[in-house]
Amino acid sequence: MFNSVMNAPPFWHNGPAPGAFYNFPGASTTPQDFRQHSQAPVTTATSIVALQYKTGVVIAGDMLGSYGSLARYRNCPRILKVNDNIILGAGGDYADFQYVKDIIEQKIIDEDCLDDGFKLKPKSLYCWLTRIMYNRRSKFDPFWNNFVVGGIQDGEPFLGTVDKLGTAYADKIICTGYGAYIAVPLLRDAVEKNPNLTKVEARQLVEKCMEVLYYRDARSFPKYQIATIDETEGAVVEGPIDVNQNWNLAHMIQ
Amino acid sequence: MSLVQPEMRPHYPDYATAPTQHHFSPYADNGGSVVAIAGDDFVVIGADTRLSAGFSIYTRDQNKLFRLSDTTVLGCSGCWCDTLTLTRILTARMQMYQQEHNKVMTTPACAQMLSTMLYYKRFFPYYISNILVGLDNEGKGCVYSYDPIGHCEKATYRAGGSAGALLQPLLDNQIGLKNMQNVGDSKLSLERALAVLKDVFISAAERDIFTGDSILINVITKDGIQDYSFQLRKD
Amino acid sequence: MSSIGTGYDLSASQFSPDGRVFQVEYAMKAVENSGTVIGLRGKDGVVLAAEKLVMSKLHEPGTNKRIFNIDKHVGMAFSGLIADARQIVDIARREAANYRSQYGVSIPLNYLNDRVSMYMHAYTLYSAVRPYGCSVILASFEENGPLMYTIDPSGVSYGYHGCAIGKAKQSAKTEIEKLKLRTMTCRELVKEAAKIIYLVHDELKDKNFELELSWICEESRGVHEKVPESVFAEAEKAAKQAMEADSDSDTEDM
Amino acid sequence: MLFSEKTRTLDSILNADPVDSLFSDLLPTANNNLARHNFEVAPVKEATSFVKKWNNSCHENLKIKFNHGTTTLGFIYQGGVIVAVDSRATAGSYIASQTVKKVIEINPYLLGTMAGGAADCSFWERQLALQCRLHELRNKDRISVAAASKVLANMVYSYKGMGLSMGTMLAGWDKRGPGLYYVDNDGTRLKGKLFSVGSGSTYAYGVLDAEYDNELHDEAARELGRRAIYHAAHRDAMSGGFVSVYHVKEDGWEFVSRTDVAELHSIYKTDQFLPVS
Amino acid sequence: MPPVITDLAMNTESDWMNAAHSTGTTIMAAEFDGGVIIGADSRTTTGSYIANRVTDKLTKVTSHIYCCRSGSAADTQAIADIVAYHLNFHGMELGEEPLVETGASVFRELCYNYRDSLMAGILVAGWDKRKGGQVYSIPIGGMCVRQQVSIGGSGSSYIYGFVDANYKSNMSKDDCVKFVTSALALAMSRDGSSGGVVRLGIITEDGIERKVVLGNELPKFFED
Amino acid sequence: MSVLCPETPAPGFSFANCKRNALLESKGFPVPKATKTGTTIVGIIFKDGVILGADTRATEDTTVSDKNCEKIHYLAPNMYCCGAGTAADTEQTTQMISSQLELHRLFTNRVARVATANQMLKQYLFRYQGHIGAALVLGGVDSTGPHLYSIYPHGSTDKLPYTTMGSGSLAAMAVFESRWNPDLEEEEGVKLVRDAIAAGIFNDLGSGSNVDICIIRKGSVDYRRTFDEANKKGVRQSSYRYPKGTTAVLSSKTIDVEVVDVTVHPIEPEHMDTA
Repeated sequence: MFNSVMNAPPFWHNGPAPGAFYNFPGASTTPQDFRQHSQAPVTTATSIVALQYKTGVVIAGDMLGSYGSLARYRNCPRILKVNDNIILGAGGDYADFQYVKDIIEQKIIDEDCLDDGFKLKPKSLYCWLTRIMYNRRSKFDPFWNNFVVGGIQDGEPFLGTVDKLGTAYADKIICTGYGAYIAVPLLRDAVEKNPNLTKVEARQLVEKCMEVLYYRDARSFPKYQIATIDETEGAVVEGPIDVNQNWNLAHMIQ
Repeated sequence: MSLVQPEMRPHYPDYATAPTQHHFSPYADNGGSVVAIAGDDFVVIGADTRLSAGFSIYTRDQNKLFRLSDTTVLGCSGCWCDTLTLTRILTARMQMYQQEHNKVMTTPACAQMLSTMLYYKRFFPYYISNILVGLDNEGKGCVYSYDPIGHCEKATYRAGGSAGALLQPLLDNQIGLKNMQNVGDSKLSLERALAVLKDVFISAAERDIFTGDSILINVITKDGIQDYSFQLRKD
Repeated sequence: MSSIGTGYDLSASQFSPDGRVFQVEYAMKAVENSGTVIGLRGKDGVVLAAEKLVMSKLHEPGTNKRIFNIDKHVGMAFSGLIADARQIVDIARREAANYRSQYGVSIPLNYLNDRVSMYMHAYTLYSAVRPYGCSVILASFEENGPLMYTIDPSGVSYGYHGCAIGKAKQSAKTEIEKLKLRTMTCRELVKEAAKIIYLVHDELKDKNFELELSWICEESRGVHEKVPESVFAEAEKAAKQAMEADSDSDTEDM
Repeated sequence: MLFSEKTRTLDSILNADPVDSLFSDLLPTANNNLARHNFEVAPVKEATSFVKKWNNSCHENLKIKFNHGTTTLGFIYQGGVIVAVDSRATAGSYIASQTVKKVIEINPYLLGTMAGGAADCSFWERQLALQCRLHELRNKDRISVAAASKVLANMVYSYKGMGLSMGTMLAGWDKRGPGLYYVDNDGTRLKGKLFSVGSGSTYAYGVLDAEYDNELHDEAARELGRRAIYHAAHRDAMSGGFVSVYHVKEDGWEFVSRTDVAELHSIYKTDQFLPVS
Repeated sequence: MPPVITDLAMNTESDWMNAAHSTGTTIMAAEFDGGVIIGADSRTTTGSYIANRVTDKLTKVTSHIYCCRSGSAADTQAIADIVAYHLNFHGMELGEEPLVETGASVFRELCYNYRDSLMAGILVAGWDKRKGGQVYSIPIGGMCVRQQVSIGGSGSSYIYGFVDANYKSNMSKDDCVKFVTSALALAMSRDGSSGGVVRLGIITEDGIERKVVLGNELPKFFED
Repeated sequence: MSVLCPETPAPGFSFANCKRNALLESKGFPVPKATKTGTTIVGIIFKDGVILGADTRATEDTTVSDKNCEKIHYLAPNMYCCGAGTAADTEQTTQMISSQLELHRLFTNRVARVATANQMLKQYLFRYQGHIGAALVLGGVDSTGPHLYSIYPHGSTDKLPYTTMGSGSLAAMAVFESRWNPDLEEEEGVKLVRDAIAAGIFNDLGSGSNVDICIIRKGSVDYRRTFDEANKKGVRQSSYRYPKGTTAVLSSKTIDVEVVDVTVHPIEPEHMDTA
């Protein structure tokens, strides 16, 4: 008898327990398990350098997976050929990149299975990426990456990027990480002087950027991949290529 | 007491014993300013095309004016990822409205919808300064400005975004003719509005580091929307 | 077929006194009403060929494909009810996609074959459902060489070097047995397959048909794809010539 | 369970499909009696204080500033109900606007005022207008001021503690005569004859308490309301712009005047605070 | 305990704006038959931006005593300047070259007494008449210990194994140079905060001989 | 404190308010933070000396406060120093060291060495543990040849043939790393420095306006203020002059002045003291 009284529902039975989360009648998504999972990057990849030239796009990125300051994994390709008209580069958390890469590859397989002649275009992948990045950002469980999508869209070169918040934009020059501070000034200066670069000129410019980045970015590595895509030669991913280094400066310190 | 309190110590990432905590922030401020001026039978809206993050420039020609219909344009600045999402949902809602009611949403209706849509995110707001402009049902120019959670206000002129606080007083004086005697109340002409719009952006580019490169201007009249572009300083 | 009409053939869950499950046999009958499909497994790959009967001249060419991609390295051809077969195609694709997402590698064909067989077999045990009215040929080409399986509506599957299902499966099989499949390359097999389809095609009953050819071999780098235009035209020409030579001299053995 | 079925659910957890979250914003809210809203809440532990964190985040330009309205008053007297408001909205220290309409015309017999969060007030009072209209349609009779204020209080109460900021007065005329209620975001609901709400309310109370008398004639009562808001606008930095005065009588409310504070300043300055009546 | 940084608004790349100028560093000193070899990489960083890719971390204290600096660039430069001043003065008082041990203890004196406001890990190495080639390690915290071979800086954690496996006492000069160069090259390829060129110093009775091994001429190891 | 001779405050920093400020901060008063100003400053060594470069934009957080400020400070006839970081700190620090160098010159009767200035600056900054937010590029030519130092707020210095500092330093360093080589001619050197500063101006939001350059050769200096006006203000279309009578006259009062007497005394122009 005694405990039955105790078991009577307390007067304030559906109110919030002290400190507990108040479930709102209106709110549709009462988040049940929101373990504090706004995650942090562990194994990270550094800058991506991308440039649009007259007839196509070139994307470059080194092959390093840094584990904090430890150059732990020195053979991590992060530029892939999605299909004949899209190349994709990624920086940031390598685990997130692999997860998204698998989803994209399965998308391509599904598309090939349909075999209906339609091929995924750069802008569609760019838009799809923006949406999934924004959705994960809104769940406070972001993919901690910058993606750079390059390709040929209806005969025109396309270059766009998405970051971990879902901030997306397209431009002729796109570099992420330290590239935004070091490579972009060089590329903008070059493009200003010669707006329609040839493929060879574009490649040389990007290779010079990879050299300067190796000098100044403490999380870079002197081996990188370079991908180019244009109508004539399609999508080609080359690598690993070595940075040509010049250290004569060391002798000039009295 | 040693001059250097512990927490004031300089930060050496390589020798940090405690793990660095990455606090994920869903927001970013990508800068940009929007100015809109309405006349009797026209409305002009201009936005700069610089998309920035921190101290670096993402791109110098990003269009921040979204054409929702032939008589309505929305100018956004602030967090660019929110802007992309909000404008995508807005266009979808406009399309649903058109398919459901077989008529294009009018500017006032669009303004009210935007207000409620922003308010639905009251507890996880879109960090955007919106300015919606268009011709209302009688063809008169109108400007609606919003705070991040949807407080909507109709006006004849408005400046918003990073240089908003810089430009609003200038517009108050030049368009609102505030604090001025015997200036008469001549009708605001399209040429005057365009001239003032360009000039205020020149001043904004001088003093606000997030505004520059160039501006895109949409002029909305009953015969449709014209685009103009105007270069600003690039530093 | 002694117990026809005595009520034992109404559900797949019932045996007839002489130990037969009529629903399954009827299903196999249904398979034989549709166009012939053959699979030839050679030294360096597998060729699938389908005789797609065109029911009316009004049909757009190329509709209702009979050969599908399941994954990059797996192709499937079927004969029988098209709608049933599409369901099997979808199941096979999902199995392949799940396997890749779980185990990171492409699905081995024997594993896929077991999964699909079990699935089709499940529909022959209960009265509430009817068996699938189609037989499917699965083909793939992996490190350990080409593989081919055929699954009947009963859920029974066999590995084959050469197989045929559908309308003229018997005459097709006799033709296939003549070929020395183990030593022939896909290039040769494509022509042979086309010849057999043209040969077994019954001009009188089914006026018009479309030949559908696909292969998966070294030349296609292990990817199941429609036979390239040039190879297709060459095979069809050879088949047609064989038909004329055959009808003029009438002496060659059938 | 077939292999594929099990893993299928695993994939759906991924929820990488962008479409469904897009739809959750799209579906117009089903409007049954208590408005169902799907507010999107930030999926973090302390969701309730999430917005507060961004109101005063340490980064100046990343601070999310909402417009706040500031001085409103209402009082009942023999001639009905006087409602007077200012028109300034501030976002942090920046004057976002000087021309905000802070009296929300719910229906010809009912007025609501806005103080605190501008967006909060205008949204919820628009919802209230909707409920009042439904009430009229259902009961073939205008809603009483008491009932309207109760509806607003209940609506706001379900979001208690989530950071809404709203101090509103409902003034109107119904069968019981003139009605004036104060409702705020904590769910407080008070019936009264005289209220002033907002950061400038103390200044307004000063003037009101000195001059209020139930027997004031209409003109004097209107002048008192205008004068009280003028003084609040003069002294309180967060108030200013225009003084708008409404007068609710038996046959509904009537818009009296909208005068610039600067103008009032030049008028009142000359006559050195002559007694109002 | 250095503060936990909250990069609320700034993304990780702009750490170079608020991180202090630090020598991430791999430094090393080893005794050999006849003297000591000292070596260091040449990278100083602010955050993960390389402020100077050709730094000289081998700092002269006296003609026969050098120190290898790691940790805060400002702290180690200041300490080295002060110690150099003291020892030169002391040398004049003694009328002969100061002992390596004395140099080490002056370093320890500074590093210990200001331990809560300094971030400096220093190797002191040199040659003197009494004990020949000596190496002293003075890590953060200000202790001091003599070792035959000693490594320091953020890159050192990757080459403890290599050093333990390959160091032999009384190695020839050339073997010891090869050993130190290989150790530093291994650390530089694994530690993001070390890199650039290898700077060496061979200190014997006749003073110091300096050498530089350029970045692209470093010994190559397994790179995958 | 007697009124007659007010106590002259002790020179240098006063820490009187430190305790009070700490107390206020603990009570939640927002601390006025010293604004982190952006900047691009660079220096290179060329064949016969040093070339320093700087932009001319001073910012208060995200608003431009000075569109043409001087960031290249005079230290000595043979030595100049560019400053980035907190403007007040760079200004005061360079002026203090400049006067110290002058005293040093009088004391030793020798042209000051760049290494001396470097040592003075580094020890001064180290003493204040980085609270003096001055990041400097020090360049000069002395008896031992051209020298270039970069000095960090915490007191560490690098000696390099080319260096950059400030929020635009990465953009400028990219230009140097891709085009610098030893023994540049003066003309090439000036162009390289101009391009490096321009990279900072156009890519970094903290830097802007014009390029200042200072060429220091053995025995001669060429300080070109506004060497390149990289950005011009847009030309406004309409004029914003207000016609007479625009501003309201709230009240007016006239006070009439009676003239008492008139005396005139001429002043000859002083000629320059060129002694």
